[in-house]
Amino acid sequence: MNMNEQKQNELVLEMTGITKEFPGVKALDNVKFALRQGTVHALMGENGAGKSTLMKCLFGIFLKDAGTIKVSGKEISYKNAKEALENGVSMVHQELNQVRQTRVVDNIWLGRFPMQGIVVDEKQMYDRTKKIFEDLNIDIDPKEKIENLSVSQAQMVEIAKAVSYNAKIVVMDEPTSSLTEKEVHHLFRIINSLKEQGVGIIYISHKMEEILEIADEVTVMRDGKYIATESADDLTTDRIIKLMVGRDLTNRFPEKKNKPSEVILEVKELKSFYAPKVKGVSFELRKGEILGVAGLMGSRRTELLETIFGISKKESGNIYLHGKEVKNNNAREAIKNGFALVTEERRKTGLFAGLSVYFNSIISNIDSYCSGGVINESKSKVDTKWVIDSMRVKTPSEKTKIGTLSGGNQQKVVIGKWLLTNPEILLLDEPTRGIDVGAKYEIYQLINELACNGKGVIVISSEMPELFGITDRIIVMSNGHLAGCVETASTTQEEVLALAAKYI
Amino acid sequence: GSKEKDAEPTGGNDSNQSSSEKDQGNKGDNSADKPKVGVTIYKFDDNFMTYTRNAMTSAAEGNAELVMNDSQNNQSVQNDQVDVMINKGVKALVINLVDPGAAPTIADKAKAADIPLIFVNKEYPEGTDKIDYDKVWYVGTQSKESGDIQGKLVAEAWKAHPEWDRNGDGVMQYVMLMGEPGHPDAEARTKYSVEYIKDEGIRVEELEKQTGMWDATKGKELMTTWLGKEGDKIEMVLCNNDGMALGVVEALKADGYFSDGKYMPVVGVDAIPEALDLIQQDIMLGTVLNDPLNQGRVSIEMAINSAAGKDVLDGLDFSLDETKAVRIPYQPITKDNLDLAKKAYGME
Amino acid sequence: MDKIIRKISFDKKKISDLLLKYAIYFVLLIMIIVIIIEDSSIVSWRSLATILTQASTRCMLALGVGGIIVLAGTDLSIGRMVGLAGVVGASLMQSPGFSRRIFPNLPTSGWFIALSILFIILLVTFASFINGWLTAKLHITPFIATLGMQLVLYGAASSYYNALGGSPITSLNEGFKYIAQGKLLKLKFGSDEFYISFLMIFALISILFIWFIWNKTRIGKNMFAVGGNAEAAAVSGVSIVKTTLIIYVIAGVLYGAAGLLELGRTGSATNNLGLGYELDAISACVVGGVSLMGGVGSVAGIVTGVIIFQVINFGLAYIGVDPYLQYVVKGMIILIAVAIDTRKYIKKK
Amino acid sequence: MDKIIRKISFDKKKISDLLLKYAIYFVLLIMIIVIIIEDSSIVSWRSLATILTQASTRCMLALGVGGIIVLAGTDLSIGRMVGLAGVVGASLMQSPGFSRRIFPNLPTSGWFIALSILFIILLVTFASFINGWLTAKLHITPFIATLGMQLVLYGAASSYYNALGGSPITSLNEGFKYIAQGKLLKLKFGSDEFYISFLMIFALISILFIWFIWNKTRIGKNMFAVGGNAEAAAVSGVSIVKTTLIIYVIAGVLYGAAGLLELGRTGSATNNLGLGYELDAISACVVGGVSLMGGVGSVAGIVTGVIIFQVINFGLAYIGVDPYLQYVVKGMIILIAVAIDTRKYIKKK
Ligand SMILES: Nc1ncnc2c1ncn2[C@@H]1O[C@H](COP(=O)(O)OP(=O)(O)OP(=O)(O)O)[C@@H](O)[C@H]1O
Ligand SMILES: Nc1ncnc2c1ncn2[C@@H]1O[C@H](COP(=O)(O)OP(=O)(O)OP(=O)(O)O)[C@@H](O)[C@H]1O
Ligand SMILES: OC[C@H]1O[C@@H](O)[C@H](O)[C@@H](O)[C@H]1O
Ligand SMILES: [Mg+2]
Ligand SMILES: [Mg+2]
Repeated sequence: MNMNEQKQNELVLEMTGITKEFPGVKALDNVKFALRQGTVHALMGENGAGKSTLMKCLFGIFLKDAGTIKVSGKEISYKNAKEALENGVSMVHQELNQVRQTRVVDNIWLGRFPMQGIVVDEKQMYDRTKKIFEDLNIDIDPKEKIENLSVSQAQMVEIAKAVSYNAKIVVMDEPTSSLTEKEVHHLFRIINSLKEQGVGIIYISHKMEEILEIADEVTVMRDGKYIATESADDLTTDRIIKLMVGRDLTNRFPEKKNKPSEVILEVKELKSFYAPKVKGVSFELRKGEILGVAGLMGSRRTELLETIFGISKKESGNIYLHGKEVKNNNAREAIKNGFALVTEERRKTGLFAGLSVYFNSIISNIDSYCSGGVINESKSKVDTKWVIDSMRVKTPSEKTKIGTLSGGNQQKVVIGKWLLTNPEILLLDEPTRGIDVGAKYEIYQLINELACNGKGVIVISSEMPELFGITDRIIVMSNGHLAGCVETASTTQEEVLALAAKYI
Repeated sequence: GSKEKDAEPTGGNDSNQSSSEKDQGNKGDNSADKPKVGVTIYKFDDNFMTYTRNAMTSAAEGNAELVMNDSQNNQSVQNDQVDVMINKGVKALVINLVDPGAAPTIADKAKAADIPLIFVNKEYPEGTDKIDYDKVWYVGTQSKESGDIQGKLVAEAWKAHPEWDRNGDGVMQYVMLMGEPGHPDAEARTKYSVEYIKDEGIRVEELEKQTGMWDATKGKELMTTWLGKEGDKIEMVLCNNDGMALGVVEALKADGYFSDGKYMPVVGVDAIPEALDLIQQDIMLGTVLNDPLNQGRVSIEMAINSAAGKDVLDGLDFSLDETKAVRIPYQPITKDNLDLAKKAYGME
Repeated sequence: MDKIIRKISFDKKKISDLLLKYAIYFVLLIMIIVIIIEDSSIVSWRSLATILTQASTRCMLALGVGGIIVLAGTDLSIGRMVGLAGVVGASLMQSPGFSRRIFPNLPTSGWFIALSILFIILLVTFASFINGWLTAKLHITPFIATLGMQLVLYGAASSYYNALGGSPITSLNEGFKYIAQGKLLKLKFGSDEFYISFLMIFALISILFIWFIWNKTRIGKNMFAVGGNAEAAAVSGVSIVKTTLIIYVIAGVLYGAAGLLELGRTGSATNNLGLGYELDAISACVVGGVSLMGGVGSVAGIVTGVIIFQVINFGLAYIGVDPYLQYVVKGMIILIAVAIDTRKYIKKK
Repeated sequence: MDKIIRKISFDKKKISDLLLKYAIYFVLLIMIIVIIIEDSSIVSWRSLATILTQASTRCMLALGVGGIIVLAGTDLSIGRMVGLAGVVGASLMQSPGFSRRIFPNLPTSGWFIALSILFIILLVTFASFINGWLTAKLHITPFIATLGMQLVLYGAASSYYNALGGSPITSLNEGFKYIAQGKLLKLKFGSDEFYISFLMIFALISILFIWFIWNKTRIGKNMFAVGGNAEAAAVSGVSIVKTTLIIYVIAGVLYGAAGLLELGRTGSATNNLGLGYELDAISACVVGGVSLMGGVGSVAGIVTGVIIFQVINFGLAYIGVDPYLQYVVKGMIILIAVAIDTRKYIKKK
């Protein structure tokens, strides 16, 4: 027994009887949770189960209604994040909480700037950031502004920040939602070294593979209630899913029944106008086909779909739908032409956080409820109900502000709203990010159904199993170029990864 | 000696023009002989001051080049404008102050540049003679006078019309609309009009008193509220100026006054043409002429005189009082002497 | 036993929730009660009619800028739009019998008046359209765009006014004045009287119209989308430019109409007409719960905001509070009202 | 060949990028050139000194509100803070020789003047602190909080002014006036003259002070964080309340000082002093690139904004444009300047 293992029995965190109610929802109902030193404790549950809320109660963002929280045996009740941070609790938040207008260094040291007298010690700030990045093997310029980073880079900065507090408890709420596989492994190395140092880690994720790989223990919640805590060694994916969903879910991916037929979409030599550029990409999409897009972070997958959809300016190249050229100069045109795009950054480009679920459901499809500019509400209400029901959105009502839903449920509404437009070509950019297994299955099923009904679907995903599980073909992007196109049935992960590195 | 030439600048334009043309010929510069005079108006869109500044413009025609400034009711802006004009090299300043108390500060600036300075319409409360500068004068009225005259007008009419005491209690129930607070004219009119009426032995009761900021819209709103509140109790409306009186009349009309024999006496000050129309139509009882033509003309004449190093009153029919001020008299205006006012406003 | 206690506390919570939700109305109520205690004679049908009539044009202006604020914009040029409508309107629509008409040869028929009204509404709408264009197309922040417009309009209207002689333009066409000052209906209650003024009707039409636009039409939804998250709106296929322009045009129509009604109400115009109206209109919106950050607001809220301000103004003038003290009291009331109302938005921790 | 072409177009791009980046300065330059063409006599050391002196107090006010805007707030009470400082300051610091002093028994020593200055700065700072408290603690939107404060301050200062007699408070202490009107240094160039006024020094100190706070201290960084993303700041352990309060306090100190200097410059006070200053100050910030949405702004930008406005005011008055036309021209210049400057922010999509 090494020292680390001895210590593992010590509880660094003990939460019991935690209850928290929001208007219309009991988010937490008598929940318990315990974290041992030097271990990774995964917290799992469907979207809206209350995982983030539980962590926010610990971190002082929410005040719990009832229950006790003990850190290292001492009862605490942090009133704000500052207290939590000062007492050795740090957190990677599910929604990127960064000041986008300022630099990486400013974000990392926010709330604890190193001082030299009354002056902020810029040099120390820079040097220490460099050091942290070096230790964690992160290649980002500390002086870059956050708004100029890609989502995954921003995510890595968040992780580095949480780690740099030298906390005894680190909460990671879906830290890998925007990371590529390579980065995920990178993160795991970081987590392992934290474990070595005796840090307790709470890890929230919907990705089963990750959980089984990194977690020591798993606690499952459902509908705001505690369900079970089990050792990860004894767990299987199916068992976790069963605990989460409350029933068996044998297959992760639905059976594929779609039959790709003739070509409906042709993209020829597409180049985007502004950097980061897509540099001349050509491919075809067939009717009833599900086409995957693979690539490393920054390989312009997003840029490719955004250019096709018209929200990113095109420099040259053509798009043909049913052999007829379409211009897609802006989203409106694209929608009219039968395109739909579920964007990558939900908060920034997908949601109207301050508005209702109803509003968010119908806005992209508004034309079809209007005659002479006036909305037919009976129709739009029916459709909203469809979104809530078919996507299984957990919401108190259709009038609820979407911003108060859990992250996964927000995403479901966003996908639902695009399905309402009944698109011919559905473009999906990381559509299952932050979505629980049950819901993922439902989304895959929807994608399948659409394909069966003769639509074309293009999916960007950084999760290889997902790409392999649902697509017919995969195109691989590498540094703005199309590196290749493979048949899903006959390719391997290795081949895809090799293609992804082709133009680097 | 040059009295003749400058005696009547408006009428004597011809001689002036020719003399300046001669000088132009000498110097070979177009505007060299016409002195630049810097003018600031406390607020360009003030009703009465618009007449005054128009009078200034016509008085300056051919004799001086005016540089007009709108001080936007902001003393600090006015200070800046004075600096600009001094930088620009004006030969005299005609200043309608925003804050009458700022006179010495402006005078300091003028003094440092050795430029003569004429204040107009708003008077330094301590008296212009108390300002430490020899080349500073004031053109305006004697504020108290307007109050007295308005009071007199009201008292006489009230005595002639016993039926105006609608409730027959022998007391005149009045409402008062004040001008801008702190303005010497506003303070004096509010105070002395009522005092005069009382001195005439009339018992009064003040039902309401608020400031309408010289402004018609505000006047109307206040009067509407008061009519709702006091109803028939109001027997007389005193306004510090005609602008507000116009608003009051609108409110009264909307309440059914001035038709079917329903009447309410309203008085103002200034005698602007719109008020004269109302007097003509037997709607307003009367007003007090606040002579813009002379205030504008005299201030410019004085500026030109002093810029030329002449006696400041050279060619003018006015004299300075002991505070270095030229007092343009107020005149009572009723239906009987409308022409007098019309002339002062250049309407004839 | 336990259950009963829980029940009671639940009800208590419900009541306090209710109190919070309608806080602004309770504040209004309390304000009215205090004013009545001070001077009970204010309670009359006539007061009510006066308040509603006086609130009418303000309500139209607030409804106009309300949409712009929902778009996360603002409008500093409102007052000057009113001023422009006033000055131009007055110069075109003087009474035929008036001897000193500015344009003595202008027709005075009903047709011409109608045409003038149309022309002025178009003029103001055009100015507001330009505001929208400056923001949506040239990407000038609304604050600066409308500040620039404020200056330009004031300068233009003033130059015009000055060219016409620079003195108040009075003696308006009686028919025109009647539109703004007339009453549709009078109801006598003894010595008291309630009336329905045309102004109230205009305000009511505007309220219904805007309510319909905001809640029942595509442009309304698009407005909330653009204000709530412009980027997401663009991705959802909403044209930001078109939406912005339409909302500014609607505002322009309301400004133009309100400006003309203000003119008719005042019965005369100077270039000063409308000064500071933007602050009143924006404040009413904000007190009524329209968020300056965009995306949030309701017609009912705006109307309440306008009425609150009008009750404060009328009430304080009525009970005869010293004018300067009125400012203090008014400021305090606004702060207290909004502080209480804000409770309901504060995130539960 | 291909490479060369790319090289050239790259350089071209660089130049146009540069032009874009410093657009606002080019606009300023062009403006100055046009003014000079109109009337070249404006080119003098004296003009420069006058412009800088006149810009001084405005610069201090803009720097004060600048921080508040970076916090995504606003301040409508600035003008009335200046007014408060003016009225109270004037009443306390009248010249000993003046016969009609309001408080004839008040001391007139240098110490008392110093004490009065301190007291007034504290008074104004307290008012600004309350603004901060209303926003940060009671969560009232800054627009309404400072609107309420505007009314309260105006009412209070006016009531005080009225109680003192309601007429301009004049004959200020000479020493005090000297602080605001004095010159440290005069440099003669023939008939021309440049001078360094005390006002310039005060402005310079304020600029350096605020630059230091914004760029070098913790509170400055926290300010940008709170303004940029309040939630992110909160979860990083930044106290929003504390940050907000400090920024409002700093603004208060600047307002108080600027108010006193305005008083000294005017040499007299009425309750009207300061009217509308908030619009000038906020506009200067916005033209200088401070975003009303918060999180973005620079001291250099604010100073440029202030100077642009001052050059416009000075230049237009100097070349003697008709006052009403001045509004039109000013409005146009602002629109054009900002339209050009905005090019650089337009997202490249
Ligand atoms: N601020 C809030 N106001 C109201 N309801 C809230 C708020 N925050 C969370 N909720 C509700 O609490 C419940 C739990 O949400 P939470 O974010 O904890 O879920 P989660 O388990 O983290 O889900 P996900 O996997 O989708 O992130 C949800 O029903 C959500 O709508
Ligand atoms: N330097 C930059 N400036 C502005 N926007 C950028 C920049 N870099 C990336 N982006 C934006 O970030 C998004 C993602 O970029 P990109 O298409 O290069 O990555 P990706 O391959 O889709 O990677 P991922 O799937 O991780 O997002 C796009 O919307 C792109 O326009
Ligand atoms: O200072 C401005 C004021 O001057 C007064 O003399 C005049 O009566 C008022 O109407 C107003 O113009
Ligand atoms: Mg969550
Ligand atoms: Mg009587």
